[in-house]
Amino acid sequence: MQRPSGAAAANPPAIELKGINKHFGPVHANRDIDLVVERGTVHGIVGENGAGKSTLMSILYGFYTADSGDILVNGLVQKITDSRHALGLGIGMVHQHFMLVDNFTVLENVILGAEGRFRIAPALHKARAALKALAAEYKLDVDPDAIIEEISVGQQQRVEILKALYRGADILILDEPTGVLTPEEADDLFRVLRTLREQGKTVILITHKLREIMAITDNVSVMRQGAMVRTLKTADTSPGELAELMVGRRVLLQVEKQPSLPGKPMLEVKKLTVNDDRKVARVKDISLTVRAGEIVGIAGVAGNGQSELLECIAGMRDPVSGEIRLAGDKISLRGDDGGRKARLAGLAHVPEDRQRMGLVTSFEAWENSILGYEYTEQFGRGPFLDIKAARAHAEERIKTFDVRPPNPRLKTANFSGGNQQKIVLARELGQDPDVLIVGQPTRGVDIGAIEFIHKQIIAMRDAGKAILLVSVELDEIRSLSDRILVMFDGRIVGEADPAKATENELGLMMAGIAATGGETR
Amino acid sequence: DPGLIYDLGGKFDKSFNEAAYNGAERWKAATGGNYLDFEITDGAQREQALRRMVSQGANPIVVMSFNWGSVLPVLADEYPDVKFVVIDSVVEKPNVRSVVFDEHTGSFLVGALAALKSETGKYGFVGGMDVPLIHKFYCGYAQGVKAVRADAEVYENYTGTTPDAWNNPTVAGELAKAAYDRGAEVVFAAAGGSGLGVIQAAQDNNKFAIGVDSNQNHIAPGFVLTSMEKRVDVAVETAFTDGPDLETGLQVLGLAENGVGYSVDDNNRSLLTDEMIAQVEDYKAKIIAGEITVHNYETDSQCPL
Amino acid sequence: MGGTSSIPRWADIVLLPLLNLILAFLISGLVVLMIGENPLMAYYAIFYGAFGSGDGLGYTLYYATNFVFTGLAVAIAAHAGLFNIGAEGQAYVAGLGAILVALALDQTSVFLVVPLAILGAAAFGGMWAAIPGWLQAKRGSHIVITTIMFNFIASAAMIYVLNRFLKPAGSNGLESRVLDQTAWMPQLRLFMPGFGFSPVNLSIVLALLLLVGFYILVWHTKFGFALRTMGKNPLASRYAGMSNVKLIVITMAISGGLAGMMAINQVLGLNHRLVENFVAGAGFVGIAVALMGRNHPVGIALAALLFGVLYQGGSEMQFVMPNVNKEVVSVVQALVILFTGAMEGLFRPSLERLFAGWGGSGKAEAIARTTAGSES
Amino acid sequence: MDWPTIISILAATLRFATPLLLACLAGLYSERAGVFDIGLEGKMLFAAFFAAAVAAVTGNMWLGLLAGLGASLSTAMVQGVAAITLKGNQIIAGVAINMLAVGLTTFLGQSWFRQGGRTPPLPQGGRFLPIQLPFAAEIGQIPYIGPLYANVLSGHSIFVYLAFLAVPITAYVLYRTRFGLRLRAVGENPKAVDTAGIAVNLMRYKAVVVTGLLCGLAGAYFSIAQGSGFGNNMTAGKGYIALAALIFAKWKPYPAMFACLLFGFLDALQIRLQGVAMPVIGQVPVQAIQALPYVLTVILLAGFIGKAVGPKAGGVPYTKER
Ligand SMILES: Nc1ncnc2c1ncn2[C@@H]1O[C@H](COP(=O)(O)OP(=O)(O)OP(=O)(O)O)[C@@H](O)[C@H]1O
Ligand SMILES: Nc1ncnc2c1ncn2[C@@H]1O[C@H](COP(=O)(O)OP(=O)(O)OP(=O)(O)O)[C@@H](O)[C@H]1O
Ligand SMILES: [Mg+2]
Ligand SMILES: [Mg+2]
Repeated sequence: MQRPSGAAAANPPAIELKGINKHFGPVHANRDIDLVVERGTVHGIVGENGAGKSTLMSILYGFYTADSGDILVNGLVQKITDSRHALGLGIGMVHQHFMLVDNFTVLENVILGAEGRFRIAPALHKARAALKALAAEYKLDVDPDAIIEEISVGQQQRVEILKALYRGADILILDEPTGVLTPEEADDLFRVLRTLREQGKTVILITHKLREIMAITDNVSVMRQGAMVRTLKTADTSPGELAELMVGRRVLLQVEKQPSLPGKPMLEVKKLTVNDDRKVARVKDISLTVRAGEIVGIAGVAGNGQSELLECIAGMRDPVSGEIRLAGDKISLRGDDGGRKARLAGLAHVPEDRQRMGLVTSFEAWENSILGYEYTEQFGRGPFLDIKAARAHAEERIKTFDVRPPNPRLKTANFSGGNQQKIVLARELGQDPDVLIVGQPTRGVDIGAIEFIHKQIIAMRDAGKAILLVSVELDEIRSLSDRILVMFDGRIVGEADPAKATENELGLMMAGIAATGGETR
Repeated sequence: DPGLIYDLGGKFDKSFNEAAYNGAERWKAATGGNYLDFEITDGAQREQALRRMVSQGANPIVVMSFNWGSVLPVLADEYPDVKFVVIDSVVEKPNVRSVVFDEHTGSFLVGALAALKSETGKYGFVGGMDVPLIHKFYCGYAQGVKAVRADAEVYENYTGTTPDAWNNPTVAGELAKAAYDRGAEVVFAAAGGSGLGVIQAAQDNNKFAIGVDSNQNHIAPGFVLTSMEKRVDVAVETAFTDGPDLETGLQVLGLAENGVGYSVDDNNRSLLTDEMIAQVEDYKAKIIAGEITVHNYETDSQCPL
Repeated sequence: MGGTSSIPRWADIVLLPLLNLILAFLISGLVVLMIGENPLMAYYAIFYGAFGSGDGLGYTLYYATNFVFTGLAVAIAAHAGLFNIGAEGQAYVAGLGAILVALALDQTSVFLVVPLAILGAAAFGGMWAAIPGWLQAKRGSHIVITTIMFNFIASAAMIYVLNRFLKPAGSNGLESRVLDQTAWMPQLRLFMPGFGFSPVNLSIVLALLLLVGFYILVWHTKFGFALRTMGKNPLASRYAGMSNVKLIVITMAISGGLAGMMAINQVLGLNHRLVENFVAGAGFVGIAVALMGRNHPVGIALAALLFGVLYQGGSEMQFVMPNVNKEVVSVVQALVILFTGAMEGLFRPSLERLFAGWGGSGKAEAIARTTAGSES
Repeated sequence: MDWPTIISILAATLRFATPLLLACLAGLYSERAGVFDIGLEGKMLFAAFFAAAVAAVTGNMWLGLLAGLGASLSTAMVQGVAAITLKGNQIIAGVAINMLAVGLTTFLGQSWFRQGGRTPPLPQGGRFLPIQLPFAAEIGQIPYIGPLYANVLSGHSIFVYLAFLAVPITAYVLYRTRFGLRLRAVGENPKAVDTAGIAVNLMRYKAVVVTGLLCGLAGAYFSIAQGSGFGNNMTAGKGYIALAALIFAKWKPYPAMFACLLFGFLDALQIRLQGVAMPVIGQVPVQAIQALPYVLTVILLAGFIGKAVGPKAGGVPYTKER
């Protein structure tokens, strides 16, 4: 855990990577990457989806091993063969997708891999004490006996950080940590990171949000298509420049749109109450209206019932009570074929989690481009499937939405996150629905794709569609919505005008008036 | 040379098929002759195997079990100059000898012996599967028991419903144990390979089992009261000895012909008193003489008790 | 299985199974050696027995017919992500459906009996599979377990029915009465004497039709699309509004119906009556067939043929080599399943290296992948 | 039903439950580690055969047991290689193992002993005999409770006591030790375990070893304790019932014990009910009674436990490269 004293005198960089290469089968994920991270700094890394950020960090953390290249930690060359080794060198990592065991307690997760002897009781004891201390030091408190799957994402992330600190990490890697956090939670996190920096620890931060880069990093490195484009002092650069370096062209960081001209109510939700799978009420007696030609954004901390609300309106979840009206008339979406009923009623749904719901990743692109609409006559008469028609349709969709690569026969898993999202959008917008409900349209998607997707959504609105948007990205909500509803603990706790409302006004609402910080869910 | 086709369950089922095998081997030992044999593994092979035998010039050909009802008649017509012997079923063709056994009378005798040996008035029966032939055993056994003790109770059990039933000593053993726990001291096993479990149970619980088909007294001397012998071996041996010009038609092997009977040897002699044997011999004589008629389940699929 | 491999499709579908098959046979060869017999002789006996004569070929095809039916049954369920271990029991119960129709109508005409018997078998088999399907869909009870239980229940129920209702009084076999000629499935030897006395019958035509039908159903209908969607990602099919409950129940019904066709080949084609345990393991062989056939009709046809060969050739081998007893065949089968089904990873890496060496295939994906990396 | 009958049913319940419990716990280890195992049946059968074969030849039960454990263990290893290293389909591996076991045991038995695959009955000392607990005879005299001790608790072979001892041990190992913690973690989220610096596949192999050993005990019980000698396919589907019990118990130790006791009881009951006239219905066809355990299993699975969600990573081989 302690770094070699000799090296300490010379004060070498905490991390130095030289000519790192990594292939995944045909994919060249990292191309001779050089990177220097000074001790006691927060170092940002940005890049498009699939640029190779996570891979590079996973190599540094010993999760993957590089095909070639050297890793120097505190000035000494290290062959990092596995994560245990990395931990030994004081490197800790918080992964893009949390590495927690859902049905374990916080404590059990913290000691996993550092249990000591045969019995785990002593380790649990030690960890409990340690967590107390850490909580005091960094204001990172979580209930050590809580089951992971029962605490909020923000808390889960704290557990990840605690895991690293408990193992005495003094180089901390965070891969897209803020993707799922509220502003408060994000601020909390940054506060912790600053404390760490003051203590001379080193932090590497991966994010798609340039605002965060500017806010907290000392240096920032830009990656594109597996290669390291450049490393700059944050002070000497601007979001615009970074964006351009990432994508290779100018990008508009702010969508411009005309004020909306709302028409008649298209989607009306009345006194809707919805349970989750555990039969716990997650949506409590909600009513809302979306008019033709307007985008209504629902802001809120993940896990406050937005998912259940969306799924219910999309017919994937039966409501306990309440009703849903489309274009004025009441519709029932009950039964496990509610999704089809909804589509028949002219309602399209871009799900929150494309990989888990919106796509069959092992299908070819064309198959996914008809998913949910395969029963329509346009894809074959009667019971038969007209594959030609379907592929032609896919061709066209892929063109209009500029999906890369434009190959309907390619396995969907082989498209990057952003392009997978485009396939879903292309499909749902393509059927020219009256109502569109969209969940997390740009989660984990890079700015290049974000720009495009936002344009499409605005275009739908201008075409007079009613759009209900759910996102945990406040920026997104604010830049897209014509009206903002804030959801907390299954209820609409407030409405705001995106033009006027400030970030922390919204933030407070999202945290629930009575709530403290981002803890409540 | 003669040929022999074993039925499902295989050559070494410790009972029916194995008895046939022993008969053939005895003939082989006696005459030094050679014979063809084959174990079928599923119904589809019957016709195939039989034709194979014919084409290899086997004659006469002995086939086992009641499952030949549909195949044999056809082939018998096709090969008029080959002689066939079917055991445990009746096929009326000029070139077929059908051998059936009076399992019911043999079972009657062991039933009587059981009742004479044990006074508890409770007796066990473990069959392999709930099929007509096994009912024939049960029905005769029960009649024998009741002939001695009219008020006696006979526990009728079956090992299973899949082919495993003929090869599941574990369950058969537990069934026997259950009978013993319920007060029975003797359990008659008509369950092929499963029967071994019954004999084992008798040994473990220091009670008695009755073997079946071939003489099983030796398996656990002192615990096998007797065995209801069904001399399939004799039938096969005589068929082989009679050779290609054996006379055909129905052959019913009963007590008189020693086709069935109860076995007494020095493995179990000590378990039986002279009175018991005398008593059973008396029944035997009466049955042969027709003074006692033992009902045959097969005639009407009924068992009047 | 498999995962994203970078070897050409033909190698994946033909070469890999072939290599594994060869390995399986090599090891079985060792087993034969163990009892001091010559493996090559055994292989020859199997091959000659299976193809050497009209009868042999007929038997091979007759067995293959059974396995096509049960193989398709397992495969259709597999496409829906359901593992149907119950084909055995489903075929058994289907036999009841077939025989009831046949017994009732065997005085009429073959053109009436056979079609209705097929429907009867499909109905009974389908029902026997649909129940576990429903339990899975509605109550979430593990279909693997339920279908196994239903196999046991089926055999108990069938014994009961045979004993109490179908067995003619006074007969001593556990079987129904023999059907009248008119209810027999016409055997091929009537048209092609070449098949000698072998029991291969028109059921094989039914099998071929169903193979084609299977292909169309799975890849060219909307139902098939839904089926595959649920199989790959049940959440996606729910999102798409395809009723998973309906899908599961219907798929299982179809699966059971397919298994049921095996009863036609047995009851109307071979025994001409209902015999205790006439399925004799064909249902389980179906699992192997489906696995080896990669759940694709062509593969299933080939795999079914392979097992047909093993069965027929195996029994011939017993004539030629009396010491090689019947179990050898089932050992070979098990090894074939093990190596082709569960150990396909054995040669994959080396093959991948091989093909990567040739450059060849992987490229297309490579380009795709890297371009996919960057949007703009 | 009178008291003695109940006593003997209870005793039979323990005898039937024992192999189920051992197999069920065996399954618990590998499935908690994320390796599905339909092959319990096959491993038991191999163990049963080799245990009996060696015991029959050497007349030494301990050698028999050793052979049984070895056979089951090596089978488990084959399965492990297929499922873990080669990342093959775990269910297929299991199915194949089961078929192989049925064929190979009979085949070897036949070529070694020429008794149609059976082994000869075991000679003296080749078989584990029932153990009488202290004062069984004396306490047995006490009315009612006495027989419970003397005839139900006492008088079983060592395997029975081992099986029930294995339950608290398993619970302890699973929830109180490092091994258990990692085992459960590896079955839920192997990636998390990997990033914590623990070798996932090694963990899974360890689990599979335990599974092999427990299946070995279960198999040996059939042929050299409960029975005396091997009979073809003598496990007769018990491996599948054990699997049902495992799912029924939601992959947890104590519930597993109760599930196995339940299934054991159903078997014992089945055997006692044959030929007995039912109170209301009167004589029930024997097949109905024989099918009872399976029917009830279905009903229980459907009625009570509802959706049983196993370890999340179950059935999925672990790969870093997606
Ligand atoms: N385990 C893997 N197997 C195969 N390909 C992989 C694997 N991990 C990453 N890749 C590919 O390598 C490239 C880099 O992936 P990586 O996750 O490092 O990108 P990223 O910058 O983290 O993207 P994102 O911003 O979406 O997280 C991508 O093309 C990705 O598809
Ligand atoms: N501390 C413990 N000591 C012994 N046994 C335990 C302990 N905790 C749980 N068990 C066993 O597990 C069963 C359920 O406990 P628990 O839910 O904690 O297990 P689990 O590992 O959390 O299961 P899962 O991870 O699937 O939720 C109990 O009935 C008991 O058999
Ligand atoms: Mg990443
Ligand atoms: Mg991302």
